[in-house]
Amino acid sequence: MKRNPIVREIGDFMLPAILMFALYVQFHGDYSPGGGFQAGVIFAAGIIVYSLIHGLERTQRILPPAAVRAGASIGLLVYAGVGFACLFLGGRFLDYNALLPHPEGPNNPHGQELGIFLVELGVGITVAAVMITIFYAFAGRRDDP
Amino acid sequence: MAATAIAVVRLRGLLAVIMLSGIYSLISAALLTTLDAVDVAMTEAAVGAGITTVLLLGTLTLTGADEARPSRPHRRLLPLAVVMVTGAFLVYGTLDMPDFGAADAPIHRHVAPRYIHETATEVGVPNIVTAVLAGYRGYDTMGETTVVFTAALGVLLLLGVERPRRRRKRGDEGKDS
Amino acid sequence: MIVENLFNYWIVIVLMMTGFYTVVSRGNLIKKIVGLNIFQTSVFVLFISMGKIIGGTAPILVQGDTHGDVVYSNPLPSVLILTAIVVGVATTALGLALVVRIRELYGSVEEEEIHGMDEEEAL
Amino acid sequence: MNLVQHLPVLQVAVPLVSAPICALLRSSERPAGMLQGRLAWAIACGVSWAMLVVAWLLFEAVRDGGPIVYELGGWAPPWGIEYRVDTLNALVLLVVSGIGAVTSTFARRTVEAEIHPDSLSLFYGAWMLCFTGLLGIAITGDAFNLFVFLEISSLSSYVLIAMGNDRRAVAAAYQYLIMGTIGATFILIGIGLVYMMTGTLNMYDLAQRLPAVDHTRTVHAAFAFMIVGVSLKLAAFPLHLWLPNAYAYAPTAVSAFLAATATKVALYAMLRFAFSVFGPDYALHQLAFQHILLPLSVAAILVASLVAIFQANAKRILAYSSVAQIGYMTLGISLASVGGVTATIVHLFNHAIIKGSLFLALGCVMYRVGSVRLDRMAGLGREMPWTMAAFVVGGLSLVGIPLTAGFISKWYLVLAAVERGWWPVVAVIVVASLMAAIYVWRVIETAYLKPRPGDRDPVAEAPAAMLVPTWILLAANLYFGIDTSIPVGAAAHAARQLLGGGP
Repeated sequence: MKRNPIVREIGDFMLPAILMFALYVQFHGDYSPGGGFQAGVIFAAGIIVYSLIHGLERTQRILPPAAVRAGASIGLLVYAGVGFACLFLGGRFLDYNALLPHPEGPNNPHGQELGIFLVELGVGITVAAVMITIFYAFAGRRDDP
Repeated sequence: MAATAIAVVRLRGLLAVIMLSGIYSLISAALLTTLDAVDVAMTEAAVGAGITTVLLLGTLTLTGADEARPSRPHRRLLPLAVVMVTGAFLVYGTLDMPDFGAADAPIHRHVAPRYIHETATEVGVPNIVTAVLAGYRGYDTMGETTVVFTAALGVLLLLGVERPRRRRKRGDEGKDS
Repeated sequence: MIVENLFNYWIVIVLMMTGFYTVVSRGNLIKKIVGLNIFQTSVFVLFISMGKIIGGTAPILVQGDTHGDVVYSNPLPSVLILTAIVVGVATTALGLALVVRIRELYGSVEEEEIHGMDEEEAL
Repeated sequence: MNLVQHLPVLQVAVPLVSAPICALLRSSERPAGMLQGRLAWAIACGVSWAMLVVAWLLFEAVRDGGPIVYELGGWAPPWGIEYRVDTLNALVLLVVSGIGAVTSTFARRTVEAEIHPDSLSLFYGAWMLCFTGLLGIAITGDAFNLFVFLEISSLSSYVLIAMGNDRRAVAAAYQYLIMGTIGATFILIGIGLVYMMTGTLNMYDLAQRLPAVDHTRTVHAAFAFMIVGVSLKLAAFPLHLWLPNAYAYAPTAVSAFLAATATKVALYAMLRFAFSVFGPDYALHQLAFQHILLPLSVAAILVASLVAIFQANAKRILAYSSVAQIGYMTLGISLASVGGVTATIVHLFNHAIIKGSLFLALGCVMYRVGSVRLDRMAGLGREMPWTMAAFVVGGLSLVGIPLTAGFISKWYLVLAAVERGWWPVVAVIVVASLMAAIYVWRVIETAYLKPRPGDRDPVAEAPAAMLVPTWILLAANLYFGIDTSIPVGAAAHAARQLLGGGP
């Protein structure tokens, strides 16, 4: 596929769109279908398309495997970190209400919104990183002699 | 949909099988949309037809493209019997199920109403699926993220990202991580 | 009467069993994984079918609906299945990685050949 | 903030967080993989011991103050997920974290010998995930949450098994993956069906709501799917086919850890579903237990013991013996009496420490000799006196000689069978103990009475870093053979809770 100029042009044209869509799904998941997981998968799909067009080598120069791998850990740590943060702020584990002080009584959706935003971010990072890592692992084997 | 599934069993060309399984996922996704589960449909399309297909194809290029003809036909009977019994039991189970799409089924009476009615005030997120996923049942989602993480760890342990050839080239990239 | 109401479930069960049959009867390791996928996808459809309310809409709050006129389908099965799909793809990835390793170590992805080799080794 | 009130979540969340931290340590840029491996091991080991302390605190709190409930995210069940610790799962948590702590201490040397240095930190990451998953299954009060953590522990155990040096390890891991996933999907179907009939996923809430619908065919189907699914994970006969190869070819430390914990946690899940969720009076119990589970348990005990006698590989002997021991545990369940369930739980506890110590002893052999085939082990009694003495003591406990933990389990099982008047079952237990004596004797005979094979160089005793953990578990074997108050007291209490209605 690498040598076909048409595929290449279309691919390059599509890539920003795919990545933008992933970000939209990530941050708009509160209002429309989607969320961290879907965004992560779409983002990874974008990278995979790029890698099919431009080759694994070039993709890995832009997104080094070690960094992607670290991303998988970091996303999970963000999620669990939110949980522990709630714990230290006096709530139960993952009790987002503890994240923000609540002047309007116990039910304060803003803490919830913040909590959901953060954990979805964690999910998105982990999923994107994991999918890319797995793809690298499989694609990396192929080039082996 | 059924035709796709049965074709998957019959065909021996693995490439075709993989394509069909992707199609199967897409049809499922369409079906899920009509069942009002848009989030799930979106995920199924991205995962079933997208990621899974890519992985299957990747595996295929690493292994081989055709399924061998089974040499021992008697191996078919036991599986068939197991599957028949399981299926029969499931059908038996459906006999006392609430009707499809009925609004008064138990699952719509208990637990779920609070999600539907209180999400706006308790969580403040319009997409109830997101609210339940990351809010009410957020702990499950953490488990789910952990499962994904486990898969990455497993694939890395089994296949390893770095190949010796590549490792030498990457001397300066270590700073990124 | 019963047939009409439960027909949806039965179709799903047939699909589920097709996948299950592929897993247990086929000797090709990749095909087993495909079968597992079909099996699981059908289970997902079964779950979602129970959350559906006829005449309902997707569980995203409609703006301006303050009286509760809108009927929403049940969000909980969707949530569970989202998690299950993720678990499924994780399993698939891991299974395929194992298949690749098996191919490298045995030179085959056919269950029978692998068993044969193991038995030879044990002798 | 009072940490004590958060103990239930710390029990799971701390090991969970330690996994990505271990994984982050891997830096392949520098060749010093060993150092990161040591660090990852230190984290894994430290966290495991800390979790043992947490489990002990929970156990004491439950013993003194009754069940502990923890609402995750602050949402009240059944809307949110809750952790619910009662006597039964406090005991299981204690077993899992105790074995986890001892085996992870033991693991360092064998893992460094068997795993590629670059992969060490990832390996410990997977190890901690498996630990997390098992603890998560044991502690949760939510059926779907149980499924999620089941998958965490399963996926990580497939990986851990595939890390074995033999290529059969990979094939065994694949087979385990297929059977395990079918099992998990069955459990998922079962959960879906009960959810459909009750509208709830919380176990306690399910127990309240199921009696109203427990005559329906849908609930019967759900029960069957859950039990079959759990049996697949449990390796209950005849669904045990994945187990022998998986345990035999996995890395040494992994065999010990999984053999002592994974099936025990699956057994816990079976007890929980069968008695807490469906309730002791559920109509299908009679049929399922007396007519299906009982004959299968007896078959498991006899067939697996017989197969064990003819194995040429010591790890495979122990693996088949595990299938037989699982038979003892399901036998206790099939008695469906307080005595029977007490025996099951006592054996769950004792078998974990017995099998743990035996697999650790073989781990020492593996480390020095590089094989656990019987013909390679000849003459080891003189070369590795402490290791083989450990195997002898563990073996006596497995057979069920008085003053060992194994005797206590068998004693309670026999008592329960006599109580029901099932004399043939008593005979089966006695015969199977004799068979266990035979397969244990085969190993001992080879090690002590046969000369060292000419093509094997003499080996030294295993290092103290490995012997000490092995003997800790053996000391536990002997201690719990004499002072039985902890396992038996807790088991009897848990059994009464399970069968007396309500979780």
